[in-house]
Amino acid sequence: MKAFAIPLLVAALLALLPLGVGGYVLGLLTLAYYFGVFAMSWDLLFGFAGEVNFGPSFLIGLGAYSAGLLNHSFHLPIWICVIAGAFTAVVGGVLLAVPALRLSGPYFGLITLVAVLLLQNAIVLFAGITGGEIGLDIPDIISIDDSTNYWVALGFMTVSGMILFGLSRSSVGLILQASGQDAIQAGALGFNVTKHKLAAFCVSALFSGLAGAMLIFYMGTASPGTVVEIGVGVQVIIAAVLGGRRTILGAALGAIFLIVAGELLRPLGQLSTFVVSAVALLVILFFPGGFLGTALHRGEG
Amino acid sequence: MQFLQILIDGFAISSLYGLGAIGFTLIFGVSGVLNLSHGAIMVSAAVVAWAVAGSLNAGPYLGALAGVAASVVIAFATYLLVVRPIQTSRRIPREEKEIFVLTGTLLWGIMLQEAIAYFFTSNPKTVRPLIAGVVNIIGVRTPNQEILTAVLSWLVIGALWLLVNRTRQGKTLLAASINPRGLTLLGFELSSIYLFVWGLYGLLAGIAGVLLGAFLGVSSDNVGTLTASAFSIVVLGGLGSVSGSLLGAYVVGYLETITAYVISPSIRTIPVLLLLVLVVYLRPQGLLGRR
Amino acid sequence: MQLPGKHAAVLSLALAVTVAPGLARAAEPIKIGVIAEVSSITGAAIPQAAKLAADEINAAGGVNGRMIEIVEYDDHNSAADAVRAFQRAANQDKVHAVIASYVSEVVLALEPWSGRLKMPMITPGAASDVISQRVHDDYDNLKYTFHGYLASTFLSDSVCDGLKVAAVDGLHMKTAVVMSEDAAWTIPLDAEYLKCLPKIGLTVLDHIRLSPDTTDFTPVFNKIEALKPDLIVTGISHVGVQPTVQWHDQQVPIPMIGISSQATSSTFYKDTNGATEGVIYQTVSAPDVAVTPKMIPFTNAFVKRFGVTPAYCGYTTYDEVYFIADAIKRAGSTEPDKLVAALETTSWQGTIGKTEFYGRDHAFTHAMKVSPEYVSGLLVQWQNGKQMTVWPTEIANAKLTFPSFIKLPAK
Amino acid sequence: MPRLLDVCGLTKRYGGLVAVNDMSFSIAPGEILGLIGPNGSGKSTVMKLIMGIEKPNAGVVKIEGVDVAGWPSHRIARQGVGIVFQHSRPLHRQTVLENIKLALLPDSLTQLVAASHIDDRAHAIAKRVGLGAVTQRRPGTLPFADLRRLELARAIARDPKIVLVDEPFAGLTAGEVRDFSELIASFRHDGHAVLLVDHNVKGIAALVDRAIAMYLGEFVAGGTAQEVLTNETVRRVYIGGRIETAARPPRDTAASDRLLDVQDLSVFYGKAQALEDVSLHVGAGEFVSVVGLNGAGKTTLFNAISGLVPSQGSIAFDATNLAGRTAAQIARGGIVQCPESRELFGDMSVRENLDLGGQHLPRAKSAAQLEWLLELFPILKSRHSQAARTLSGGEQQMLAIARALMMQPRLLILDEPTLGLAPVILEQLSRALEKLRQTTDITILLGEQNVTFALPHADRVYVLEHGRFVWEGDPQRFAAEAGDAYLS
Repeated sequence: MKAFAIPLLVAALLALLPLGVGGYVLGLLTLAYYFGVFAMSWDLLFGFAGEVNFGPSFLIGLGAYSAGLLNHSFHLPIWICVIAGAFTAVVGGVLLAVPALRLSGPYFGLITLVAVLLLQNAIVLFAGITGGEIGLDIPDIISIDDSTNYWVALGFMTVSGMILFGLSRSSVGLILQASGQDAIQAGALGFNVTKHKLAAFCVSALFSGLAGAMLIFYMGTASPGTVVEIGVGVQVIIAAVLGGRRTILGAALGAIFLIVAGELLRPLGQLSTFVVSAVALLVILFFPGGFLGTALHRGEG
Repeated sequence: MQFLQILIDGFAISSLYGLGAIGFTLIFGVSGVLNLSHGAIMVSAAVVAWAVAGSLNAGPYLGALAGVAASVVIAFATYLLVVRPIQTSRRIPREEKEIFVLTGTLLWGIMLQEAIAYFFTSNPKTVRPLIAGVVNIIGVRTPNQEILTAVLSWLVIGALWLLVNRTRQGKTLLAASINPRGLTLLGFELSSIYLFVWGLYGLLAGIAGVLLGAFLGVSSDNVGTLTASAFSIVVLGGLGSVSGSLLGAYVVGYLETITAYVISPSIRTIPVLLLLVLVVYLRPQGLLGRR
Repeated sequence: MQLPGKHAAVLSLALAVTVAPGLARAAEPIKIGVIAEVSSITGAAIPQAAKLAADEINAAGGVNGRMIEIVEYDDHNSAADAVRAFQRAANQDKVHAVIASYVSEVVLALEPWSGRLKMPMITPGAASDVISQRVHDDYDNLKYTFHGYLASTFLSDSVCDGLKVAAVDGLHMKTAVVMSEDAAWTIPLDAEYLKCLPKIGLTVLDHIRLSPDTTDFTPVFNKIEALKPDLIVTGISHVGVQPTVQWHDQQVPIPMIGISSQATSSTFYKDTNGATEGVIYQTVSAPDVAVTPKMIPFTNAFVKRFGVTPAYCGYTTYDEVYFIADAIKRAGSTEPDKLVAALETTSWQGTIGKTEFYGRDHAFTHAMKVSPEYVSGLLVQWQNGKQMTVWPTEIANAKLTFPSFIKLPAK
Repeated sequence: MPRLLDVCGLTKRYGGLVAVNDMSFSIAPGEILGLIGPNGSGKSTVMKLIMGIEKPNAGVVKIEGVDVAGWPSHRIARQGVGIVFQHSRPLHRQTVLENIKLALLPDSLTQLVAASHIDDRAHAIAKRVGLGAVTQRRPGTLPFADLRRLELARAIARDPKIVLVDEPFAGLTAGEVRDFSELIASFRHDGHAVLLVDHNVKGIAALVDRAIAMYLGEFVAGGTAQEVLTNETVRRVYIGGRIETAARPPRDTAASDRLLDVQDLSVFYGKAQALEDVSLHVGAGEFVSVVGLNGAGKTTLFNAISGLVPSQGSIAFDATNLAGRTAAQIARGGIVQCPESRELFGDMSVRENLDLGGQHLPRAKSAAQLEWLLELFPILKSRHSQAARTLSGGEQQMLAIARALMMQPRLLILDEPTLGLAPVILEQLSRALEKLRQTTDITILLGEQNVTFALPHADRVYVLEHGRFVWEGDPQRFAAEAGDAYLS
């Protein structure tokens, strides 16, 4: 339980921010928190199940767009849309994973990549329904008040983080880790590796979808550029590796770092992205453990 | 008539795809690296060529030369600054080298892309064609540049084939891709072989980039797409198999062209993606891949 | 009143030093937020033009003694960043109005927010019809958004008006093929093309939509050529330089006329190595032509201060700052609803024409009125590396001329 | 009596190669069966087939009468089979106890918290395998032997009826071997069945009730350990029949003309010490054989000399220390290894393989060398345009040797050239080596487990056991002094 105490404390402190800082910083962090959930779900899949998913934005986009369309076309209440979005993401995830898990390494990666491209094409192709590249406007939003949005996002990230982190530390997480590290041995120990990896994929899809849906109800808009394009997925992957793979919580750190750093460096204009990428590159070259990994597991293995 | 058009157009674009993919597959075959900064390197070559040829008025040929040179330099940088440090790092567990190389080259690619956008803006650029004008092939008006592209691509591909199959240096490349340890036992330094292959890769990517820039025009925004298409072509043909990626390139090129002609330009890429999914599921090793 | 840019700058500086403090005590400044992608040539023109206008107004004593302050935000052309910037503008920097982006995706993302945060917003360059249609459908919530640029439908109309004179009457053209990228913004555009082209006497032989990531246009052009049309009417933006370059390289003997966002950029000739020679595009402004008496002075002031010719949304932005100021003056307040009411009655003689907005009963609520007496737009052709105006005839500074490989219909 | 495990007609093909051919055997409760055979004999494949890690092409694997052939391994495991892999990969972030608990967890997606009794069970198992003291340590901090214990603990966690153990004693010290033997023997008492897979007959002889020997994927002999050891074929496979020797008049091997001089060489793989203060020397023109069973450390020794694995101690070649040289430099310097695994370029032709060997020579020289080699190995001449992958095992071995010779080595290291080769082929190979030895003044260092093959050519012999030299001397004296110790 000590493992939970510190992050919860940090979350509590973060919850006080709105008292101190302006709406702008809050808006920034709100976005960062949703990205944090993306990254954590990805880490569960990579760090534990050992599968490199190049298309997290496929799951995110599915969740976001199905939720968005429900709200846009049928004006269903937000919470229904969010749940439906998450559900669609899971279904999509299963359809992708069941065959894809037979593949390994670059092949699994490519398939997940292609899934993103197909989704993107579909959105542009059916612009009539989806709004195409110029995006879909979402009538309802969570709130127009920065603090409320902030607290919702923070709460969501904290809960998701605890669940994902708890899962990774649970018996199931242990089995998953074993399966990811050495499938043959895990099988010989009597574990159905495919079953566990598929389950991990579903959980990852669930939270990616949830976060994707929540994100668009925060921004009041959904467009390929914000939730589908490969670039989004790349951000997620970089965040997770940067924060420290196999730590779940580290992924959230990485995401917050990426977005905040990008913002702080905004005066550099275009170069900001350049600098952020450079920093990330240096980190993975010299501290492969990432932020949390390096902090926690010094001299291990 | 239309058949002939499809034949000609498909050929040019396919050979360009092929040229772009070969370097990518070569690196993977010999040193087991999936270089996700591939697109960025190609675009860099094209943009440098454009800048030198245009702004500095050095003329298309000098520009092209500069572009290729730049690409070779960047290729070496990619290997020495990103790939090798990861491969030799003790802190990174062996089974995770792959994802680290992927992430590393990815970040490197983004850095290149941003650098290009910063110095040359993200506006699309077209390299001045080496030879302008058009010729009429049995009723199909074809730009000389298109023919040149096809011819050059095949010259380069041919040269590469000769290098790999007819020269000592090339044989070692082939051997390294089959069994690096065996090569070490015969007294070859793998490190120098890798340097050589990255140089070769830079050359190929550079030429492909410049031709691409002249034929279709490039922008720093294309980086991702280019890498993805090279990746798909290579997997389609079989990772690490040069002849495979050539076949893959032609399948993709013609499939796109036929779709554009016969069905509709608006769904040009979709059949390719679907085919890719199919192949990866039914024959993961790719069309000509071993394993 | 007009002031050459430099004097304006100097003057405003002087004011800032001497007068401003006094005024500041008298009344706090009017803040206008400007959200745009500053790294692109087109986007950069927006804040630049806004500053230019603000300084001129301030130099002339501001609005009822209140200075105009421009607050800049870079949205990196991303809806997410734009939304964040908009929230900051409204909640933290407390601006009174926002001028936002030339990209439909971004503007559409902001539109609901302008409603939620009751923040008057004008776009100087986005084209999507949906912007003003939404205002019509949900006036009470979205009335804060104004469409300060031609909606796609009106763009098509503008193109047709031009073609009537230049192509049909001038060159006896009878047939056309519509070629647009398959994107949301071209849907209304094409719909209107298909309506208005026949009206002006051009038979549409085919309507081709192409994937925005098309690289090889040979199939498209060959297909079109096989139909032997007199011209190609375009709606292209995201596809970039490729269609233009390959049109030139393959020497497609058919003129290309229509919407080509890239072609409006002053660097387009260089980017395409001159392939754009002969291409004709629709816009609202062009160098060296006086659509209105205010245009050339503004262009000069802009060039003096920033060293480049303003992109089309520079002109609209410049006008918008002015008529926002005017509206505030008339409303005597910066209170959102009053400001909106005042903006709705705007009738401003600007650089690109007279700006008025359609009312809430019109299908395009808060969209700019488009017609010769208001804003009508121009057809501009690239001629030996220069952007020459070829329509409307009364202000045209050049005649249509085409590269050698173009074959015009026999008279 | 009832049988726990019943294997019948088990067959596995990889493409053309038949790895296991029609194997049949069975184990009764409380019985320990040894499955022995040299590397590449297919014994490990048999084990994988039983565990379901590989799918058999034909045959039946019955566990208490249930045919599990072709099942996924997790179902076979639950059917009551446990396996001890040779190389363990425990979870590094978890403690020893957690690693054992993992093996006790139910294969469930819903049970997030381990049941309490699992804890006690894990402790009990830890105690039983002798890890009781270190349950809270992380695997990374454990000595090699304890890692093997952990592996064993995980295998028996589910209380399997049948335990498969791969190379139980590899890399263990004598003392540790004793502990493990006891551990394994203890299964007998709970009525479990054990299959010990090993190439080292001697090692497991004491432990097993019965043994069966495999060679080239086929059953060779079965019965008590003694019977198997005395079986003719087995003897030929391991030691061969009658030992011939033909040592040349002993040379003066003073330090002066010591071509290779190795002093106190030690090699560690992680925690395991594979080589312990080994010293050996080879005089110029000498033919030295290092005999020892698989796992004794021959390959490690040679790889250390070739600079392929890091080592402590000194290696001098031609009186210059090789420290700090890359493997490639050493090879170019004249020490050429022809490894156990051959490392041919499978998709390249015989000719291309040879050319690569000769690439460091001037063209004329390499041409001459090629000429000579094709005489030495006529078979390669007829195959010269064929892809190496398509050659038979014997031909591949000859190609490997020829390719090494193309480099005109001053010291040729041959590691297990007989590996997985049929006796007939051995004859040819043997003749070739003899010719090489008589017609050239090449220096050769040969590593072999097959003594009949190793001795005839040797001038001097070293016997390697558990990473140490236990005997050195003249081949004639070998049979008398070291021969028996070597086998039984």
